[in-house]
Amino acid sequence: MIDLAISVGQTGTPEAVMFWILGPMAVLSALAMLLVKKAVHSAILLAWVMIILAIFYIAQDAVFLGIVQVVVYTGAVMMLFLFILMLVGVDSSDSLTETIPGLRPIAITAALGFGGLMVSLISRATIGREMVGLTVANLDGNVQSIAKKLFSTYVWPFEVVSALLITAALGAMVLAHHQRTILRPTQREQAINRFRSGSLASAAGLPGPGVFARHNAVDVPALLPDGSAAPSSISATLKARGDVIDSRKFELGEVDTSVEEEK
Amino acid sequence: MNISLTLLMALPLLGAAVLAALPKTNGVLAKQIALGSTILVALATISMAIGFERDNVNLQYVESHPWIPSFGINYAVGLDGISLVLILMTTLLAPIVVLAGWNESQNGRWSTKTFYILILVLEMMAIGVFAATDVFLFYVFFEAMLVPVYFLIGGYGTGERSAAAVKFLLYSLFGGLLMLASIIGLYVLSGAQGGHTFDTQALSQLQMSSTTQNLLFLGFFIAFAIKAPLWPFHTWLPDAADSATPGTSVLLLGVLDKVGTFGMIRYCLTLFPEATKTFTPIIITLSVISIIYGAFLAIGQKDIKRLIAFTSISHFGFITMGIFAMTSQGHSGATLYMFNHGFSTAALFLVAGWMISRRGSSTISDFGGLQRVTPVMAWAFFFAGMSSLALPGLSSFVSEFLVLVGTFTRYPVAAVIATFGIVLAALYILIPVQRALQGPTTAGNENLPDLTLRERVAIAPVVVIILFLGFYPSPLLKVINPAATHVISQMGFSDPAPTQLGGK
Amino acid sequence: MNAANYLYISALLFTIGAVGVVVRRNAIVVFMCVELMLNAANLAFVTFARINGSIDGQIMAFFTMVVAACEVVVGLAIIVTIYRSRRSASVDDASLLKR
Amino acid sequence: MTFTAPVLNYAILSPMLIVLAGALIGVLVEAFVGKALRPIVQLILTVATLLLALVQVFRIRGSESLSAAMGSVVFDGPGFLFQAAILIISIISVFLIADNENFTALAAAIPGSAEEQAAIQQGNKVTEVFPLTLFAVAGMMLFPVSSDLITLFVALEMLSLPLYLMAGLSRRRRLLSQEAALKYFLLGAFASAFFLFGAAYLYGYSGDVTFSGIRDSVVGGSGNDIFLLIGIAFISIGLLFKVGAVPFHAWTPDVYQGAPTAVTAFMAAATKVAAFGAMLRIYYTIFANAEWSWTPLLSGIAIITMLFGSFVAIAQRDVKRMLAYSSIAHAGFLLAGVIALNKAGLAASIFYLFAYGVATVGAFAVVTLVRDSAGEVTDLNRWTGLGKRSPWVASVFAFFLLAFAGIPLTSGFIGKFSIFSAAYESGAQGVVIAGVLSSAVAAFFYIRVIVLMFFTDSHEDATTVVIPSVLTRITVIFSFVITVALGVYPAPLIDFINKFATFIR
Repeated sequence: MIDLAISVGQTGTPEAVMFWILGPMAVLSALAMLLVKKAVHSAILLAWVMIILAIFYIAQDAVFLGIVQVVVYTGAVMMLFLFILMLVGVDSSDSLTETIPGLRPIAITAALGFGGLMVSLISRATIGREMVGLTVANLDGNVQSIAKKLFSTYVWPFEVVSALLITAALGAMVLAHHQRTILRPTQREQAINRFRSGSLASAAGLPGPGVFARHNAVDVPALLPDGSAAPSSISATLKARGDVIDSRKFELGEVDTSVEEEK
Repeated sequence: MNISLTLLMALPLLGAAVLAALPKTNGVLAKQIALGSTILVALATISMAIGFERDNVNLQYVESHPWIPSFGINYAVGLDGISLVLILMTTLLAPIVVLAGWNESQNGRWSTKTFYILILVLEMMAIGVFAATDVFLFYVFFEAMLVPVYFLIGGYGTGERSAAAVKFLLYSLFGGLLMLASIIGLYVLSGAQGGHTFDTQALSQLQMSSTTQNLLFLGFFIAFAIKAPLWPFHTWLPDAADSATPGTSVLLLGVLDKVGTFGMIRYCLTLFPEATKTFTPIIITLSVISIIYGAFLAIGQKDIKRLIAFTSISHFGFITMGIFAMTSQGHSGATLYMFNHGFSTAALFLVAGWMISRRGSSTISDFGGLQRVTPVMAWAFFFAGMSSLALPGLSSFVSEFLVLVGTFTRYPVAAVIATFGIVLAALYILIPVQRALQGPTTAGNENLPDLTLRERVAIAPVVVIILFLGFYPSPLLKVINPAATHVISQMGFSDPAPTQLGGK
Repeated sequence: MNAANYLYISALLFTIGAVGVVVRRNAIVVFMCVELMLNAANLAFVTFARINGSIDGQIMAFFTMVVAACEVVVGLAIIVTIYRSRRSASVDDASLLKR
Repeated sequence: MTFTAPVLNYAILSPMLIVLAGALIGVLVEAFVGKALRPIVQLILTVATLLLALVQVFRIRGSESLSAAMGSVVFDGPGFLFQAAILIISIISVFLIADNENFTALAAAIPGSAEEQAAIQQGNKVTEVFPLTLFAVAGMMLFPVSSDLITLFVALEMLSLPLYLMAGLSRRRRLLSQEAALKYFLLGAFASAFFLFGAAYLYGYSGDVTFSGIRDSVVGGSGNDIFLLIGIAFISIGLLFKVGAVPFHAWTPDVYQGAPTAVTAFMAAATKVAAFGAMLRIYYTIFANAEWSWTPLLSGIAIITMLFGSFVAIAQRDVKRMLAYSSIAHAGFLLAGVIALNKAGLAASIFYLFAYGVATVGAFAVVTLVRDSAGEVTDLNRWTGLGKRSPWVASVFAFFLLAFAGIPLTSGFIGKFSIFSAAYESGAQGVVIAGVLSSAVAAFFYIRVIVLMFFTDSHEDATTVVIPSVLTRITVIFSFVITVALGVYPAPLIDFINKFATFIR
């Protein structure tokens, strides 16, 4: 690499090779994350950046962090993101909110300014001391030395973080927990209702998708004993998205099996 | 420690508290209580004036308590001749205003008692602003006074009252904030030179570079010039005087605006003598412009209230000129002028107010031949007009003469030009007096009632004071002169030799 | 290779994240960009920990991860709430709050 | 491997521990106390907790410790004052928060749904706001006494997360409220990323995350100035976001407007104390010797913030937005205290924070009182003639506005005077001039509201004012009394602050 004036210490060749392969990859993935249209793709690219970072951590003697990065960040946090994306709708690339009015020019200027700062950092900065490395600090092992500090020097913030976790849990509860305002009918009541509400046709349990049909995919409605399609055998989401396949496609006879929209 | 000044300030506040406890419905009782308290305050002030040692140039009735010690702020009050005269004017005017404007609060947005609470609070703050010897305390009263006046104009005025009130408040606040910057400057300087203080005496000993002094001076001066009001900072006054009730106008022009000229003497001159000398030529010029400009605009006015407002701008030009002439005559004259102007403006505004409320119009041309219909009111208006144009034998003549003489010794050209102001004054007073009073009674004026007993009682003391001081001003001058000479000598000026006066 | 190169990666990622917050409109993507910024800061911490030879930076990065996890919970809860309200109330995507 | 057990000075940590314990009990109350009893139990619990913490803070005043929690917490005079101010403001705000008209009946219900209607009819309450408030208070108390970057960051998040949540719980106009929560959250997270990045560079610069370590590096000048600059810049951005200084103010008006007014009051007042507290500590202790690097920039930001806040406020037609812009202007005034970098500046800032905080809570409390059948009315046009219909409410609000404008005999004036004189003393005359000018501009829109309330005749669709509930009344009266008292006789508080206003390092 061309001489970057900072001298904070050199690393071994294997690490350099690793860096020059993964580093550009991380930046490109991040850029792609910015540019791709679908949120899910962004999420997957972000997960990929995070995995690269985990490798970087391990390469820099932060084994524990590397593992945590994979387990917590990539494993839990990103999965949560994906989960929410699924919940909200995979192809939601529309805006849920106006981003900050008037901040766009400011932020782009700031980004450019930051680029300028980086240039000056590259050309002029010296840390003023040699890279120390973590050999001494990690003498007892990385996890051990982290634990040692975490449970002595940083025990107070560590305890306080627990309050943060409770806050998060409480907050999620407040926003998502439905206190029952209307009593949900019990199974017994439901059964009674079914029998009392006119036709006995609905008295029996409804068939699952594919029952009596020529196809057992979830998007093909079941057929009732009389040959008509059972609307309730298809998920409402599929119906809303118009992804229901007409069972007639798989029908041999002339029975009309088109699905009636419930609404 | 003498607590008479504090007691004097507590009196109107007490009256206000009693009023606040009253039920809303009993308007008459509220008026009576207000009148009673203001008369009490006036009597108390008179007794203090009697006890005042005239030849003692030091502050009297001094009282000082630490208020915010860590900033060096004290609750410090005291009187010299100048502040005594102004407080006397304030407390004498207050009962007159209450009595004269007995029904002024009728058209208000709020109840009668609120009106009088505001008046009493204003009176208390006016006493405080003249008595304060701590710059911070002065500033607090100076700014806080705006609030009751603001509500008096906006709540009980006529016409575009809220716009006028806002204009008044914003102008004054802007000036006040400039002054605040200067006060902060003084505070920091005093901190650098032996401890934070706001004591006027101590502050006048501060060393500062001429640039600093000029800037701080300007901060104070602009605030006072807006208040006074001096051309070109006067534009709020006609609107405010136009919209306010006559009583409020009297307090506004007679008392509140005096804070500006008083502040010039007390703070601009004593705290920044060097800067004063630097800016004097400019200020004298502005004063002369005010005199002539105010007079010319007064001549052109069709509205009687606006006319009086413009005459005041002219009068304030005289006062400022007297102050910055830096002669003891000029100073004494200016102080006396402040006192007299209070009463002559009061007379004008009150009589004009009665005329307007009877006729239902404030346009001069609507009046005519009042002499026949309402002789007492006509005479009162005439008298007030004469007082305003400084007819010899009336009090304002003495002060105007003193100011002109005092200015002439140092700035002859300014004094000569200002003299034209007197000629113009004759015009702006005599034209409306002639139109309104003389000639045949015009339509709409035939059945106007004359002054009631209450109104006569209210105007009588004003007439007496104006006449008495016109012939015999020395009781006041004896109080004012030592103080005025003291200020001048403190600044390192001495009066030009009398021979010069004769020589020119 | 120079160990400071990690810092450039970190700065680049941070800048990309910051730009993303501003230019993207989807709240979830914006939030992911914020996560990218946090990760960039973490990389800087880990690198500095190595340069300075002290473990504190790693601990800070660890705390960041925990805190970020809490933040994700709260943030996603808010986003889901909004999503549900909007969908059902079928309000335009246009902002209700004035600009 | 040896492990030394940590030593915690529980006496000094006790106020925070009390608040945290109260919050935890509050969570348990949610689980075990019946629905009907919950609001009152939570209110009593919260107020008792805060009072107890306040008493405890006062009991430990005067004690100083750098090692209360293994160097994570520094307790000193200013720390005591910040914590006390936060607690007092919180106590005043809690009564407002407890007023049941402010929060949604069921946060999970879709706005306008039958489920929400049922929840309202059953009188449900989101009593979780009480423990959330307590968590936020604990975070706020920790923020200005943190003495390493880790604790500072954790505290920052701890005070922010509950507020993000609470911002979305408005009873009326819930979509607006939820949007405010989202905006607040996204920008807050954005700001904390900046903060964290700055922290990383400070760590890189000094090799230490403790304030004392960083300070030693700054004083010794060992290390790379560019790293220090990046660190200061990014940490500052994070903090300026929190206080709502221009150009990092974009969230303020929207969040102030959208959040439930009670939360806005609490957030506007208490967060400012906490954020400026931390800011003052950071700038006065660790960055003091690198003054050259940040004073010019911060002065510029202060000037822009004052002027921008004042000018934009003029154009606002919504009272909450107007107060939001006014709070931006006040953040500018407070920055003048940070720039002053002297003892007077510190004392003045603390006084200003407290005075402004109390007045803010009071003003927003009044805003909650002005209602019509659909809830709060924040459109200024509909405040016309309020002085006629509800003279007391209007007068009190006018008084708070005068306090914001800094008219003498209100606490705002003393605050403005002291902070400007401190800035002037340190040679920042430009900031003082800008401050004075923007005060003049600001006076304009405060007075405009007074004109609307008192001098304008009311329209047909006159706003009605409900009789203030006892709880809101407590908030208003407390704030009013404090604002008057601090305006007329501030000496005791100023002396008290002066006695304690010295950072230990």
